[in-house]
Amino acid sequence: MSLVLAAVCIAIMVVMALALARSFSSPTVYDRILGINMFGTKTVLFIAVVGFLMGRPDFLDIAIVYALINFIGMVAVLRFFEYTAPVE
Amino acid sequence: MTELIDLVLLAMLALTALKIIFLKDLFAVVMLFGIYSFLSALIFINLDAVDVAFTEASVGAGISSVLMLGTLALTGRTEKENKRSSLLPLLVVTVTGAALIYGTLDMPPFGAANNPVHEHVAPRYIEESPKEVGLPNMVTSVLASYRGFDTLGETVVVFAAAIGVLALLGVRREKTDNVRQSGFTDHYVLRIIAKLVIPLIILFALYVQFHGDFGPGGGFQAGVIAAAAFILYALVYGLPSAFRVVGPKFLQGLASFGVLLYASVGLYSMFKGGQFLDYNKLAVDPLAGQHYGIIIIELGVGITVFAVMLSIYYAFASQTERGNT
Amino acid sequence: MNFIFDYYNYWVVVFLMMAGFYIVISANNLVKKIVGLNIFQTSVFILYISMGKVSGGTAPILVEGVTQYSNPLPHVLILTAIVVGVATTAVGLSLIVRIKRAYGTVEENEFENTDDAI
Amino acid sequence: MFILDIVSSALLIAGVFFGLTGAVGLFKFPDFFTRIHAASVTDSVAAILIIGGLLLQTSFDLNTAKLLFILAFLLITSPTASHALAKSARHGGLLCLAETTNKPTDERPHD
Repeated sequence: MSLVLAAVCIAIMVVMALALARSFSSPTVYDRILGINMFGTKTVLFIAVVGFLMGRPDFLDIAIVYALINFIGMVAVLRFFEYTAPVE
Repeated sequence: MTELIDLVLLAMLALTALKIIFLKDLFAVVMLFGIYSFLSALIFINLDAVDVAFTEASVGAGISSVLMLGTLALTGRTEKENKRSSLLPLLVVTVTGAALIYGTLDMPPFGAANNPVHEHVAPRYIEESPKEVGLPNMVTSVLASYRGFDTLGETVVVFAAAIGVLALLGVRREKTDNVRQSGFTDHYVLRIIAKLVIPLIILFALYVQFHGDFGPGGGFQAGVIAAAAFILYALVYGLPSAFRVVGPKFLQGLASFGVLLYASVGLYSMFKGGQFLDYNKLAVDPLAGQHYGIIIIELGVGITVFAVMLSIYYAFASQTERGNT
Repeated sequence: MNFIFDYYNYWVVVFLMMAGFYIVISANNLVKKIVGLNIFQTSVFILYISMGKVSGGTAPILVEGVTQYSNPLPHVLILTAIVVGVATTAVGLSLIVRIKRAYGTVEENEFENTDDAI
Repeated sequence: MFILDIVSSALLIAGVFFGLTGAVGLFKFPDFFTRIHAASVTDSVAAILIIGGLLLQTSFDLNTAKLLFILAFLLITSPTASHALAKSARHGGLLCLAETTNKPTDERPHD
């Protein structure tokens, strides 16, 4: 079982790396935000899987915080982006 | 497995830092800084520091990024082309980095159990704190009980920072008769979902506040999460609506109340015949006294951090809304 | 090989520190300087937490049947340092907002052209 | 227990598969609105499958409740975030592929 969890863990890290690469080089600024959002949701799953892999799944609280902050950060980015959008 | 995860995460962290150096779009810089904080919090989890990861994820990634975004809205989002040569800074950085790397060679190897760090007070904390304080979470016992004086200092520093920000920026209350439309007026889905999510976040903040003795969490984290819920409300529904829910004046009172609550526990224990912040004297049974003391001071920390973070956000957001009409 | 595994964590931390330091001394924009300071700060946090790690240990929250815990002391120090760090960041950012209002710019090399009146 | 483990592994692997396809779609799809589709749709399926797989490994205690909370929260917020992002992009004047090929003017879409 832990073999499967380890494999899943590595695969999620690959997805995270891809999302990070998307946010590094993106055609539009919205793609960057999209990559960052995907990175955030994947880290939530990553923490959950790592908790089970290490045998201490009682740290799922941190995954909840990630989900919360990811959502609030996303809203904040969109909100302040509306203010900053006109580039002189 | 731990080493592998550590290595991959550190590599991502290094790449993110490199990317931040070369980006000129400050908006992207701040978003990548949010990712940087998230990644470092993942490293903290991997290195067993769950409480620290909790704090970094909520404070570093959440509040810092939001404040930086608010500043960018006022100062413009592109960095101007730098005409100075970057050779000298590069030289300085290389020399300093080489010196530091030379210094690390004298450090004890990473992760060894007999490093000097682990042989001073740490064994006592690990072995005695469950008996002396009676809490399973050693970080909370050290933070609130053994180093309670230090934590009082940190709370006062946070409070002082709020005073500094408010003195520099101030919160302008807009008159109620000419409230501009602010917030996401046309994002109906977002408005409904925010209404649904905010109670959940506040509930979770209360859970973190009172479960911090047994799992990761505590006053600092809970205060920030509760502030994040109200920040979400202010972002979606606009600042004037948020002022009607929690006013800036009320928050200033709340911030000082938290610090006073913390300090009054210390004074009360002196009054009962112990030292300052000596929780053993708070009740007949020392263990119960420790428990009362920790719950009350964590509450004080939580209230102060909540009020400070929210007033700092108010200060920045009212500048932004005023500057962009 | 063992040598690398003993120290790579510290080396990456030094690299991150220097990345933050480079941003602080070379960037022109004050907001970017604050980001650089924060990167530097976070790398110091990682250094402390790395020192507190014990191989084979687990998080310092008591569970039955485990005797090897990581060192809780660095965790406590860094936990409060993070909160104080964000508080000082907020003060720095509000100074930047005031600078923008007084001088009309947040680029370091443009200050020379304005006089000292606030 | 053996069957539960197999089902759980299958769910986890399926979830990771969807996560990977979403990440590939982030690079392969031609314009922003198709990319957001790839990312968000596979994202929610991956979240359901992976957390479902982990749920089978808990023993119905506090962790189960926390996992369910995470799942519910992700299912509420992540589509909302994608929706808000797409709407902002549309508002900010981003065109989808069909519009850019049919009329190459830069005019802002009225919504």
